[in-house]
Amino acid sequence: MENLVQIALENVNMWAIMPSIILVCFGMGLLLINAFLPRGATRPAMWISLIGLAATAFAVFSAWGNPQYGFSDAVALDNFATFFNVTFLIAAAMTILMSDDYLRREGYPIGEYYPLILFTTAGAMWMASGTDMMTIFLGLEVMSICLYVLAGFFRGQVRSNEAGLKYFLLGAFSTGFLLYGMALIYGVTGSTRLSEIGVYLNAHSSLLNNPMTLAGIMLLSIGFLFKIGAAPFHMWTPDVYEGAPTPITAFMSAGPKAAAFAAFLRIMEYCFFSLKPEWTAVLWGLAVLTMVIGNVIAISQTNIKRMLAYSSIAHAGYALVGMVAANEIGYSGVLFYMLAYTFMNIGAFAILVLAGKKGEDNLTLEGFAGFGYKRPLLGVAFTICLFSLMGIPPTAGFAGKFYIFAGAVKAGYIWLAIIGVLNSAVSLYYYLRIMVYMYFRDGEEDYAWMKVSASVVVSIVVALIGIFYLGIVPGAVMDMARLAIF
Amino acid sequence: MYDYLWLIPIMPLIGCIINGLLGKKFIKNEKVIGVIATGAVFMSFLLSVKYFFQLLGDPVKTHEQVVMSWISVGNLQIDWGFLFDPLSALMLLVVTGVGSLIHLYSIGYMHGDPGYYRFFSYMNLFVFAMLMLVTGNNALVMFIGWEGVGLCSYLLIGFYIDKKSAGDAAKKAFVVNRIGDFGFLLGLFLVFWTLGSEHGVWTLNFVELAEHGHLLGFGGTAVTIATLCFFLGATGKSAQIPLYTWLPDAMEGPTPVSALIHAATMVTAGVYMIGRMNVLFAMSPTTMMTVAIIGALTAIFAASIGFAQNDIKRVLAYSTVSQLGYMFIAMGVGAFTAGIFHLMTHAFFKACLFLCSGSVIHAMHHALHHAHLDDDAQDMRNMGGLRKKMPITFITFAISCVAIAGVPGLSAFFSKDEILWWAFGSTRGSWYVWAIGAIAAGMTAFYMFRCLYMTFFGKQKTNAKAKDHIHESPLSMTIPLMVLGFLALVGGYIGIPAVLGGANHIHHFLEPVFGHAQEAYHIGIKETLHHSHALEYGLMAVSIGVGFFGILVATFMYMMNPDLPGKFTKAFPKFHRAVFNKWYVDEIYDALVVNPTKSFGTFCWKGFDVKVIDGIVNGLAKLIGLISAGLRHTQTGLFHNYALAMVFGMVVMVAIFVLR
Amino acid sequence: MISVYHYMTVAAILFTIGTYGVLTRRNAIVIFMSIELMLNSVNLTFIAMSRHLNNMDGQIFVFFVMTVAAAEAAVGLGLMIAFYRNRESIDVEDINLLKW
Amino acid sequence: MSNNLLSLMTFFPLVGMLVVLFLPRESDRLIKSVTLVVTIITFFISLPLAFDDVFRTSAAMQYTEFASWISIGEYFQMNYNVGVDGISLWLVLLTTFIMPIAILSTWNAIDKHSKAFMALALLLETGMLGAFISLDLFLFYIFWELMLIPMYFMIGIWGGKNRIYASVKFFLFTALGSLLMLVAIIYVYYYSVQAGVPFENGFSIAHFASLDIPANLQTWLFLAFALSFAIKVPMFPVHTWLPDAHTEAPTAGSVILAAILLKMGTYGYVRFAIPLFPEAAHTFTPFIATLCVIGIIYGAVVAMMQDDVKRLVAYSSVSHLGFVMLGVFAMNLQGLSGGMLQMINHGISTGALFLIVGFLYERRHTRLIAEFGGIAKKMPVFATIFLIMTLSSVGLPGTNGFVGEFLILLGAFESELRWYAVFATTGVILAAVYMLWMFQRVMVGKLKNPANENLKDLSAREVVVMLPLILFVFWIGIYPNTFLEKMNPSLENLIDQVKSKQQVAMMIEDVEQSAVKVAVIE
Repeated sequence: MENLVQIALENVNMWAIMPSIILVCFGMGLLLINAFLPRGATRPAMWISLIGLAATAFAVFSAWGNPQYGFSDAVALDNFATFFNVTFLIAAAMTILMSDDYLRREGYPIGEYYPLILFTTAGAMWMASGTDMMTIFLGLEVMSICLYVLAGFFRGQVRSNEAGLKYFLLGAFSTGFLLYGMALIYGVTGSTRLSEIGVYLNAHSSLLNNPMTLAGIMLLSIGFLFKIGAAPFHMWTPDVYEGAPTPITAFMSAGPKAAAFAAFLRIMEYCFFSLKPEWTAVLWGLAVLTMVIGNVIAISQTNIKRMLAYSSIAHAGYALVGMVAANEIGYSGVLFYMLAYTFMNIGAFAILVLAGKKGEDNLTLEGFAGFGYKRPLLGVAFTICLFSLMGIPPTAGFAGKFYIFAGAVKAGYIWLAIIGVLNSAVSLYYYLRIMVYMYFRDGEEDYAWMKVSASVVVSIVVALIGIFYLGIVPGAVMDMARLAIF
Repeated sequence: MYDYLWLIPIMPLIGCIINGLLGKKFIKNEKVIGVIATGAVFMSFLLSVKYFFQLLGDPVKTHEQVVMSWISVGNLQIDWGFLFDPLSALMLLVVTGVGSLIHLYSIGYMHGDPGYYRFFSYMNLFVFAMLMLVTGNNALVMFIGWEGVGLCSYLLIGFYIDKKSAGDAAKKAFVVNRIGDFGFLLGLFLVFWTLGSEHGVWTLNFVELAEHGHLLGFGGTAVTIATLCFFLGATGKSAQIPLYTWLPDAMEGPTPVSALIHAATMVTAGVYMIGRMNVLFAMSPTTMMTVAIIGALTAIFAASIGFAQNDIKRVLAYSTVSQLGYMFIAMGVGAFTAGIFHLMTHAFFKACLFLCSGSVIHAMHHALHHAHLDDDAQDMRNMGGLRKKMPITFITFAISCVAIAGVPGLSAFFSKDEILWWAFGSTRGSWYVWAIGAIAAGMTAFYMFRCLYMTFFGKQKTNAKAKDHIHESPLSMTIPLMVLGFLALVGGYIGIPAVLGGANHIHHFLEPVFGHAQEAYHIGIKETLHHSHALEYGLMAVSIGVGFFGILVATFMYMMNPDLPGKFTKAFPKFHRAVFNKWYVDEIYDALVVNPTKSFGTFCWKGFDVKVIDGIVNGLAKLIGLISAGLRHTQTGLFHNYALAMVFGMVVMVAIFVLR
Repeated sequence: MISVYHYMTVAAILFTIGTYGVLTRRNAIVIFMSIELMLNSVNLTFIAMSRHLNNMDGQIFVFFVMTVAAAEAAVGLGLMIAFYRNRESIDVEDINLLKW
Repeated sequence: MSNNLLSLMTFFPLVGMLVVLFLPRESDRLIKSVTLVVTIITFFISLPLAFDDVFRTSAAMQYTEFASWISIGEYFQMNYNVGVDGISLWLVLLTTFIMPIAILSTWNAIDKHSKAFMALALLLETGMLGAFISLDLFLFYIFWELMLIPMYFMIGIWGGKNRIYASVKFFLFTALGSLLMLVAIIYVYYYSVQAGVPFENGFSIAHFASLDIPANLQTWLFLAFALSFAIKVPMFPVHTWLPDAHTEAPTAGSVILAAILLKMGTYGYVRFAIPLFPEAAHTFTPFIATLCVIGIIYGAVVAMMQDDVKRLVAYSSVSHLGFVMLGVFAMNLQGLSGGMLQMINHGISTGALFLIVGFLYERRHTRLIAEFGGIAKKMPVFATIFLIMTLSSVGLPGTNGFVGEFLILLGAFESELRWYAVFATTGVILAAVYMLWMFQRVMVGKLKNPANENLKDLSAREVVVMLPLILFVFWIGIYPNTFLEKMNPSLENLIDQVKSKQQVAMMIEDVEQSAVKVAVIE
């Protein structure tokens, strides 16, 4: 018995979960501290959470090239996880930076906001480093539950309530599918460890045609596809993105989505590599559907926040293309794309946060008329983010798309690549429309009410640096993405 | 030897640049401008004369001078090169000689015009281009001149920029010429390509073309098509059927322009070009035949229109077209020398006629202007009896009239007669060409005398108020008249045919240019006719007779019975209207070419571009928009729909995956 | 003899019932209960398979699921209360502001 | 210094842009002057290229620079690989030459947001120069797309009434084509890696050109490239963005668009589409030549009926670039060098015509032909310059237009495109019709519109803008060898390369066919 405990403890290896431990500690500490802070004093909480993220960053970076495995291989802090962890940290940090003034403006200066973001990030990290269905599930739920709260954070605003509730109900529903899928796979293979499942399925090829396996794979996928926002499981995305507080929308579209991709990628590659041709075929269809639906519906949107929500669906579609390619380039393309998307999307949302006016009633296209002249620097920043979202060089968006489509072409999915670029062409239209309003039309709004605080500026500058760094000299990061995949 | 040959064309260019750049702001003085311009051309003339006499005594008759390379791409090597041989020497004399006179004339004629400097600048530019045309040693340099004269013609026809009709005429001239140029270019391409790819001679140089042209083979398809293309170019430039319509309209320009460009020089460029490429043309009997027939038809057709025109310049214009037809008859039947000879005599008498008419118009215009009348200064019905008021003009006009009518002893008699003789007797000729030519000669005599009578004889029909203000033109205008009149009188004596005991100098002079081709392809008077002087005399007599008949009819109708033309008109109203309206050719062209092109353009723009292409593009955008607006409503905001979509997606995915 | 397939069948039926409930019920709390039903069918599957395979993992998983379900319930009910305060309704038909 | 000449030239405007961005927004003159100085310095930086005699003899790339840029293991490799040969030489110089002129033309025309305009113009210059000197397809694509953004804003912000439609149309058309090209670029790259080209070479066009891509594959790849370039050229029937863009763009934008951006398309064919996929290019030659001829005639007849001067000139571009494409696809020395020369010619004369229209527009704020008439009297200097440019556009011998058109038509006539050349030659007639008609309606006749009474003739600045263009009109017209002799070695090399590949392919085809015949007989 003692022996067993010792064996168990030897297998624990706390380093494998060190980043999330730090985050959770900071989060819980912050919860306590909040209790003693006067109401409305959120600034210390912001700083503490930023410090927490910085501390986590150390733990994350130290794991690069130095993989840690723990908990009997239920957790693996390998390069793959680390790459995603960096993405989460950046997303969280940018979100926190843009949130403070926003919360005050909207009348919810509540300190619990920051710990929730930290917990979400921790959950995302578990997802990225989970190598057991249990850890992945746990991470997913930690992340999701925090997000439900964050989406409905403005509890006095019915739109925020609605976003939270919708997200919660549908999220829980999708969790049901995910779990059922996991249960079926467990039933077939007798294990929840990803690598064991893969080995087992590979060894017993008769199971590859077992309806239980196949249904399990699909149900499992649905759980992740829901979080990714792939059609037809995307329907919550626009509503929740629109209703949630803008920084949370930004965060949701980058961090948790990347986490879902991370877990999805790992499960598909670790467990179901034997069925690759089959599931890539399904994902092919979903990728096309997702890109088309996202881009096409975005065209008729007049609320920029909602438009970006649809665009985020489309971007999930592009990233799925990388998964369909299912080769090294495609996978590392997904990694790179998620990082690039984090910069450009959160950068764009940061400007929406500023331009939103109290109550977020200035997010329509009309509201942006003449924005480029009234606020030239912010206008340029927004423009750059939008060009990056379009995928125009030399921005991160282009590099990311190139990476992913290169993977698809290499894998022989020429038509998928063509559909992808055609979708890009469609997407140009609605992104351009924002610029048309910003620069080519004169508006009545004078934006005198706009308060630009240093922290938001930092967040925007980080976004721009990221966009150009990943766009002009993406080599280093692309190479990291290459090294990050299994 | 001929080191300064390049100076001949350059002199007028310098004049053009000086007047063009400095004329308005710095020189201003009309006299100085006129002298610069005239002087420039006159210098060229002097140099041409010098070189001409040098050439006369030179055993080598062909001289080339290459200034520098122009276009050099692979096997296409084009130089800025000049060619001086008897043909270009003669043309140089005509162009610079007549050109200087007309410049001199213009000093007086254009007096007081606000665009004085512009006029002389354009005129000099024209002379430059014309000289490039005649001295170029390859087809491309010639083409520079070819298009250059077209441009100057455009500028000068449209010189009175206030007049819309002038602008229209200018544009028409340019565009119609461009149609000809299209042919010229194709001809160039075909010759260059055929000679090059099949015989390895990549050249556009005239000397080399003359030397190697035979490689194309007598009567070959390529050479026939190429020469027909060239001839299309010639019909444009030289106003032959079917592209003659621009020339009568071109009379909108100032009269010296008409004299220089549309009588003496530019319009003869087509004739010159055929002369220059005589080797190629000689190799294609088909083309030669076409040239002769087109020339004959033009000669008679234009003459017929000349019957009913009342505008003095238009009469002369149609006469020019008709005379050019003569020259093409000559070229077509292989009488190259005769063609060039007629070109020269025509330059004298037609320039003289135009300048006389200019003198008349000038006087009329001043008189009418003085009397504040709006009557048409060019309408012969407003003239009459001017011989007393403008004696010098009258005499020179009359001399030229007699000359053009083919009265023996005057210049045109010799040239025209030689053409008719060749038309009948050449190996490439035939009796019907001769017959048409002879009839046209009679018609020419008729309408020219009609013109003479209406203008200078009879009652003075000018409005009484203006009558007394008509004066003879100043000396600067009458001197050129007199010189040209003199030339029209005696110009023919360099080409008195052997049958009349002449030496036919011009024939011998041009021998080096044309002799080779004529010999090689058996072009000449038929063997059977070689010694039948009687026939030659007989034909001569017929043509003289026809000419006199024309004069008599004109005298009868317009001198003796001035009422007769009116009656005649009434008797055949339709016929008269058709002739008066130039056989409705312009209208036919409008209906067949111009309007369809315009409607096609409108269709392409409003129909195809806007409706079809942009319709598809915008329609696609709209379609996507509609799809978007439709799909948007799938997003109902209702939980149940979303959950259902998920379940539906799940069922489909699982079904596909499991049942695949 | 009740084999693992019977358990599986029951679980599948429960899952379907839960799904059906989610799709048809209008009260958010009932929907949430249906979701709980789905989760419990998963639990049943896990337990059955765990027993069948003689493997503990499934049972551990069930504990996780139950814990998470409890947390979800807490958050979910909180959200519903917040929504109810604003709209005085818990009917999902009333969650309809955000659309198109 | 000379080692990095191209980089210096390309990125100097970018540096200038950063400088301009830090100038105060209100000091309009200062901003414009700085921009002008930057473009002039760029021109001088590029000038040594013009005097380098190496281009006379060598077909190889000169001034090459090479640096590894993005290197992702064996996934892919992009290099900063630039150089100039006879093909790109004059286009580079045209760019640096036109830019100061375009900037100078904005002196009074751009009165709002001049800082933004100047910054965009400089960014655009970097994009254009970069695209011309790129020897790596990926690098080329980056610059190619980079050009889009400034032009989009130029049309959209400083454009006319219908500017939004025009700018979005411009962007969508061009981007759509180039996105498909992107897929093709990636595909060629992986094909080359598969075919054994070391991946370190990246997207090097020299290596791509040495591949033997199977014919059916070439077809698709060529189509992707061709579509992208055809939109940019623009060729019939994807030309409709051009009239809109030109009509709405500000003068400087139109000048740059016409003079340089359109050349990207034709240059793309010469540099990429044809050498990379010679057999497909050969297969499609009749098709493309047909489109060229349609474009020539179509552009001309549509231009004829326009009532807006600028739109007319825009359609004339469709016609002119049809000529260029015809010359390029003739694939012999005359045609190709004519095409290249005509690119420069079109840049000069059409650029100048847009400037001229701009002068009119600045004075009268209208471009409708019907509003003018008879203004030659009021503006004699303007009339002269306008006439020269009109004639250059018409292709009058002695001006630049003639040499280019002549070489193109001769080249086409010598190639298998003989009949196309015959039909294309009718474009020469139509050019005279629409240009002269326009000139006549605008400049001559009676001055009827009282609004034109007070028109001022060109100012000294405006004349200075036009003089260099006039100089080149005649220079190229009279001594084109300056330009031809430096492009010919490269073009000859290109033709050899393409022709030999085409011949090999045809021989293989023949052998296969005869093999089939033999098989059938046996």
